[in-house]
Amino acid sequence: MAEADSALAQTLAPAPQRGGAPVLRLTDIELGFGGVKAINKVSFEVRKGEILAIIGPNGAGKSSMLNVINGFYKPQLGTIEFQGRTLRAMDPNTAAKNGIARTFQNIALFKGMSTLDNLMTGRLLKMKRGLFWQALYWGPAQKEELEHREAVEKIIDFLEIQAVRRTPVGRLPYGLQKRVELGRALAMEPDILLLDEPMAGMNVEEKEDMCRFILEVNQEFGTTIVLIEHDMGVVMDISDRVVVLDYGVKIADGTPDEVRANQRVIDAYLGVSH
Amino acid sequence: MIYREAGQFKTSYAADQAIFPIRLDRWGMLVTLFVAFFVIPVVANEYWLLSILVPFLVFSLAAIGLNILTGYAGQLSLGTGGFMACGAFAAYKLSTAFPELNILIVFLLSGGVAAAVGVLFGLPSLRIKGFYLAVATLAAQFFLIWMFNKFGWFNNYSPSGVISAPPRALFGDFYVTGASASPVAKYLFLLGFVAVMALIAKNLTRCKIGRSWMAIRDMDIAAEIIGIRPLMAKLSAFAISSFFIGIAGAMWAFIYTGSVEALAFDINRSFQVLFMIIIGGLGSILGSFLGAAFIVLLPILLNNVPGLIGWQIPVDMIAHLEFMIFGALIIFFLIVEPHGLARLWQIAKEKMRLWPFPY
Amino acid sequence: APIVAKAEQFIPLLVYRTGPYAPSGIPLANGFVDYFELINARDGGVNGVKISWEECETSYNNDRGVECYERLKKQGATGASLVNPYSTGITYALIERATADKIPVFSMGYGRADATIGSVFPYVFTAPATYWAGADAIIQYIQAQEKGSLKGKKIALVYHDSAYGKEPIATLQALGKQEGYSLNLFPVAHPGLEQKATWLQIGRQLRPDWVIMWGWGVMNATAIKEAAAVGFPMEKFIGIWWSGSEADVKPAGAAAKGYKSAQFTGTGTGAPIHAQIREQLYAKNMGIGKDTFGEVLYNRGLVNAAIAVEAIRTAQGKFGNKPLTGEQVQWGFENLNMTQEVIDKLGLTGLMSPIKLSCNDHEGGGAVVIQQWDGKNWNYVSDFINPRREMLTKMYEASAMQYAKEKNITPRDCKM
Amino acid sequence: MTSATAERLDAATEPAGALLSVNNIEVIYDHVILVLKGVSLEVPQGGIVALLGANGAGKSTTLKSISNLLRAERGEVTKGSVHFDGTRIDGLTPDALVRMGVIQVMEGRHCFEHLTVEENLLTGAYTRKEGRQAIADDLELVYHYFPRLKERRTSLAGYTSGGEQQMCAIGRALMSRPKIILLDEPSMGLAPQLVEQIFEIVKQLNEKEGVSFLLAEQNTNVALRYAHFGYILENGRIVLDGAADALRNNEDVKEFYLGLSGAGRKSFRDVKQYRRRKRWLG
Amino acid sequence: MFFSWPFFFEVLIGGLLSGVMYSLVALGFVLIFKASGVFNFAQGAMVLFAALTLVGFINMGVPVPLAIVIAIIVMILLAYAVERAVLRPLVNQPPIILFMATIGITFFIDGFGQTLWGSDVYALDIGIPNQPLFFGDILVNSFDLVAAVVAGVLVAVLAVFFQKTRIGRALRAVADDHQAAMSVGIPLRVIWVIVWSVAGLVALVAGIMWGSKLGVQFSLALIALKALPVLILGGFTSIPGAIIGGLIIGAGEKLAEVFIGPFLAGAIEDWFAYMLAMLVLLFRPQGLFGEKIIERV
Ligand SMILES: Nc1ncnc2c1ncn2[C@@H]1O[C@H](COP(=O)(O)OP(=O)(O)OP(=O)(O)O)[C@@H](O)[C@H]1O
Ligand SMILES: Nc1ncnc2c1ncn2[C@@H]1O[C@H](COP(=O)(O)OP(=O)(O)OP(=O)(O)O)[C@@H](O)[C@H]1O
Ligand SMILES: CC(C)C[C@H](N)C(=O)O
Ligand SMILES: [Mg+2]
Ligand SMILES: [Mg+2]
Repeated sequence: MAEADSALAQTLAPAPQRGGAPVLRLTDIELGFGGVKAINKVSFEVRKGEILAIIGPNGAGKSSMLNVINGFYKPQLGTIEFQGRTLRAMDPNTAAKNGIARTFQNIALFKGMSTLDNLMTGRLLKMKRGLFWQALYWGPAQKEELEHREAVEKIIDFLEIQAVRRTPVGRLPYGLQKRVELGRALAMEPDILLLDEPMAGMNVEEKEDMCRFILEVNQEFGTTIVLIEHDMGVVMDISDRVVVLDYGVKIADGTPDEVRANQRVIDAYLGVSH
Repeated sequence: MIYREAGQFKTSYAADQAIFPIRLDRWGMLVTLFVAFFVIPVVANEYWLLSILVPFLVFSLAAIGLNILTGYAGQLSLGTGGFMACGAFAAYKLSTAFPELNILIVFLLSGGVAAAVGVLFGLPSLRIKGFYLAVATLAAQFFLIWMFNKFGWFNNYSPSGVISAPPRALFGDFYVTGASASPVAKYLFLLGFVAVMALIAKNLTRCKIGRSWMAIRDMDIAAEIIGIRPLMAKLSAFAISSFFIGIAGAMWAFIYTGSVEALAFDINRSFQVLFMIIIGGLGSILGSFLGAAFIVLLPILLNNVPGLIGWQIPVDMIAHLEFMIFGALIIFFLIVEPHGLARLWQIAKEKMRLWPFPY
Repeated sequence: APIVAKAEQFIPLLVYRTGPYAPSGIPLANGFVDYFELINARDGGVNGVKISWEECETSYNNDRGVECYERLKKQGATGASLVNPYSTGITYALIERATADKIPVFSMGYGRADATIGSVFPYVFTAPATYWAGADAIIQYIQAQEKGSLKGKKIALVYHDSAYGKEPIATLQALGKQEGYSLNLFPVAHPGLEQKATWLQIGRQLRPDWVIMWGWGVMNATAIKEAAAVGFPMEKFIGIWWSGSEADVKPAGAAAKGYKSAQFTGTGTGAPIHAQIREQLYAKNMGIGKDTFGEVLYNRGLVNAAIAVEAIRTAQGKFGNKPLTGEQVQWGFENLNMTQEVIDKLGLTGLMSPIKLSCNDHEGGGAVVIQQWDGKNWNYVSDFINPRREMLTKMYEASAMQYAKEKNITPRDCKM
Repeated sequence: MTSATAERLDAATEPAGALLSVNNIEVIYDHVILVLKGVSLEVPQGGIVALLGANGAGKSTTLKSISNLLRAERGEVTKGSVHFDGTRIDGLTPDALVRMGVIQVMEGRHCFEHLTVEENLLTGAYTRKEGRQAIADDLELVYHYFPRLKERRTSLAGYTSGGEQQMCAIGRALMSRPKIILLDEPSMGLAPQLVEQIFEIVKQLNEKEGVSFLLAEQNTNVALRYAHFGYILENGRIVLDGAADALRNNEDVKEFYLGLSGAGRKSFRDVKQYRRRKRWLG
Repeated sequence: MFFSWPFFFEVLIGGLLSGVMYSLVALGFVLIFKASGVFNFAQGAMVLFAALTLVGFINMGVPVPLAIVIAIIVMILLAYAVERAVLRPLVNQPPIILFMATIGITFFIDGFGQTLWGSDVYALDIGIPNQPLFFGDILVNSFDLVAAVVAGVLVAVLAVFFQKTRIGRALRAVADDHQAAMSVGIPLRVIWVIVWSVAGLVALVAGIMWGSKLGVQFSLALIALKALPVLILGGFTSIPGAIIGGLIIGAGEKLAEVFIGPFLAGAIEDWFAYMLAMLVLLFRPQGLFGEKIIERV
């Protein structure tokens, strides 16, 4: 891939300084499945407001790392520091409540529901009306629905998925599904957004769009973003910091430029320098 | 273009969220309701009221209940009969123990009892999924029927284990159960009740709780990760579903047959309701009605039509044919449209919208 | 074939020719149809009024039965003249409806025993014997076999765990107190495909002196097989009349030899009416019961039809020779008196014992006999036993009054 | 513009004897959703042809209508025909096609979750009759291409990472020794180095073994580097086709598919305007 | 009632042996589930249909071995018809849809079988002895022993069938993902015919055993309900699981009926079997020997 001009972009974003205080710190995480060590003593931190990319070869343990962060996998060893508390493992529900949202590598949308409903599920945690009001609908429940509908419509506009509002997501092409999934995560108004290969299977044009969305979310709402991506162009352009995993081990951690120059990373992952 | 939505603009989200956003649908519903409430009681004879419409309504209610659990929340259940029995026996105990209690309240309470039992048997759903869960719900089915059949307390120690509905009025002289209830009274009461319940079901399914059910159904892991508690979602589905089904059971015993033994709610009843939602459409309230109509009407049609057009077919042949046609139709529907009659209706509407263009 | 036309007496037939109980339902239904055809063919109807009928398949399902009833009750010139539900469950479901519709429910040897009390159940008829009477007759038979005393004997009851199977329990318990035997209950869940545990308990643990069975459908044959498998002697194993047909013993094969059952209708093809059916129907390619001709349940179908027809005939005596309403037929039932002469005249000699019904007694005092399977045929092994009706009537009355109270029914005055 | 009048950039490279030709097919899903509106394309013997296009353009649908996996998704080819090696193949079963040498690697991996990686690969050889040794050799070959699979050979495919599954799916297809492989988004989810590797494998197979390829790819850049010929699909119609080089130099392709502005590659950070999609109107 | 060890063992052995009879039916379910991911609700109906066909021909005077051959052919034809009319059009549909389709098949077969052969009961006697045998003090039934041997043989044969790697693997691949199986050239149609034919054979064996025991009639279809707890306990995908599940369920329900039943007024074995199975599921959601349920994101 052409590398000529991305340096120009980098100068615009003073990456290392951007991250604020750490909001999430993972220490010595170890996770194994039977014989396989998916993650081996990995430590790193996520800083407030930054875009952190996790890269590494296939099977390096990137997705597993996200799963650890939002509590779907419980690491055997290590600790997670989050919101001033040190945890052995996260609980998916707490994670969601405390503003960690994510998308998945193999799209995990609710296939039988429309785009709109998928996004509305993202707001479930914020809806408060009890069963009784929901059964009645007209009145408080409707009011609440409409409030959230409005919020969701903003996201729909933002992601430009108005046209498929009512389509069952199962019928959407892959790329749009990814976008809807991002929308669902955004609907949760998260503080930390975990994105697992959000741009896989997209062409350049669509990747550009996706990048815009990610950057905008990051800049306008200050959302911290942790991102897994195999497109080095994207990673190098938009992330502030990069963590590199290889076979469950962290082999590098730094600014895109540092990482790009790291010989271990080149050997293990990039193949050629980017 | 017969059926169109072009030109109907919605200016508020509220209008857009309405049950029937399209005008023609709204009118259709109103006309249906009008006919159901005002025309049918006048024109229908006793056979139609008692043997077709009443069971149809009772089954619709049960089907809505099961559809909440299976169609919306994705928990395949074969315990419907058992939960219906809960409702029926609870209603019997309540109405005989407290003769003064209004029958409406009796029905609601018996739904509550069924809901509690449903939650109990829903607990394993947290760990058990798919077909395994379906078979596990059979445990509920067999256990409950056994229990009601076995312990005299449930049937006030009637020697045969049969309960029969005491005469009760909704108000004044308006008897809805027992021998003195007129067919029209039974029908109207049931119709009103089912209409309200269907509306409630519709409301629930388009609100927060409905979405959490569907999320669990479509992808439980993802649902958990966006903050839906699987336990709560599943148990609430079990509870509300059983509530509906329990009331349907009470109605079955009190309004439809008038007397039942526990065996009336055996596993075949569970299957019957399951077929309704399959044929009608999983995850659709309208489908529950269509499915119930289909399953109630088909055998009656098959039994009556040959006679009406002068064919003499032996009853056993009809029964065998009924089995075969029924089986073939299930398969046919699944092939044509796995999502049931409700979806077929939707596609028909879509085609009408595009008409005269094929696509 | 059923023809429904004006000026005919219409009788709905609730049958089950399919489903789990079809092997019993088929001969029963055939018996009915052949008898009606014979009446129409031989006598030109009942005093000139032809009988018409229509079958409706219930599959022994209560709700299907109700639907059938509702569908057929208004058919024919005068509506249904009576209904034979052929299931205790359906009988229960129809009692209130039929009473309101004024259509007699004729539950011959099944249904609610206490419905014998005509003052409370004016439209229900239980002739010639109820389950309670059946239970009493069986106990009497056992008592005779045990040389008069049942003191200290162990009797087991294996029963279909439904309204039907539970009917005799109270009677057997009451008799147990009186006669001094102990009663052990063994319910079998529908459909009764698996009874190993039950029979291990009976045959290897309890080892009772006698086993009584209230079984139905596949349960009967299975019970016989399992009883043989634990070596229980067939001679000490007695079923109620619904556990004693060919369909119950044939599948069990040789194991069934020696098995007994109660019976209130005759066996075989030796009655005059059998010859008439052969000549007047089968020879002319009419009738439908050839395959089941002379089977226990076929004969029972004949008898049931005959009693119904006689009730109509009796009613015609009062209301005239025309199609009658259910209400009129009810009168016919209450005044039915089938003496031996009547029975002989109808060609039913040996197929039933005389009965006489009245306003308050809807059972009519029929007798019960015990039969035994010899591997090929059923043979009587007892005299006709008369159930102890004085005692039973007290039980009927107590239970009927309870029902009347629950349902706010003021019993009719039958003294007038 | 219809496909008949689609822009043709370089007719000269069009090969004479097409191995696979798709003629004017129309595809409808669910009886109502019209997705392909007359698509025609050709893959020459020994060619690598790329099928490019945005999300939802109908690339996967095209491939599935060739391999006849469409029916499994309630889709139907309602018009047109597909020929392979001179015989008409629309209407043949997928397994007949595999035996003829047409195999598809589906988008989204579709590994057999409950089978181990190795068992997955072996199912690929289901249609082959040459005996164990030949199959064992090919298995080694696949492991040679994808060493990571060898490491994970005994674990259930359902538990492997996304990239591992992708390798597994491609390896599985190779096991059937096909004449033409329909590759749907092979690079999706793969590490950059592996993407190159996979395309190298494609090239090797093509050059050494004469296997032809029809690739649906989003990674236009790589695809056009390895392909000989390309088609661009928009909204169910072919809007542009030509030799790979020609396409690479086409201004529109450059802008929309390669992310190159007039001045060369621009950073993803700089794309401020995202409502600027120009479409070939169909 | 009293407790004695010999009696306990009698019940235990009796239970184990009737469990094997359930396994015969459960095996048919496992086969189809394992090989195509379809929960075949029609297995019970197939048992009935196979048995009816067999007695039908025997009653027409066809010698027993020939009748068995004819019945086998009929079951293969049935498999063919099912593939053509049901499975082929429903390829790649979610499991629940296929499950429902098999419910349709059940009804069709029930009706069709009765139309062909009537609803009456037929005795089926192919000469399996049914006598009480005594081992010391303990009673065992000879019929049950024969059934156990038959089931054992069947399991061995099927295990070999699935071990024959190529086909076995292909079958499991189909169970995982129809579309992907098609894409690698597994001839789905052939596979389905094979699987349903084999399931038909298993149904025939079960039909012969159960038919000899109960007579051949409609109720035979209902034994499927006795096989379901066996199925979930053993795991839907395990052939040995079907046998072991059968043993556990058989023994469990009989012991419960005999030793717990009297305290609960009896007839508890049906629900007890299901409760037992459910209990096991709480600890192993895929049954004792079933394939792990894969959950990944
Ligand atoms: N099973 C289906 N049912 C209904 N519509 C479908 C189905 N599959 C695909 N479609 C529709 O067909 C169109 C083309 O889809 P297709 O998957 O072929 O696109 P694609 O070019 O491969 O896109 P992507 O790059 O996202 O994979 C899309 O609009 C999609 O919504
Ligand atoms: N639930 C699990 N059970 C067993 N093994 C697992 C499980 N989850 C992950 N693994 C293994 O752990 C390793 C890391 O997997 P992971 O999905 O995290 O990789 P990844 O870095 O996301 O790779 P890719 O880029 O291909 O998506 C893989 O080898 C995978 O097979
Ligand atoms: C023929 C039937 C009336 C007998 C049956 N078992 C019942 O009493 O219900
Ligand atoms: Mg990953
Ligand atoms: Mg695609």
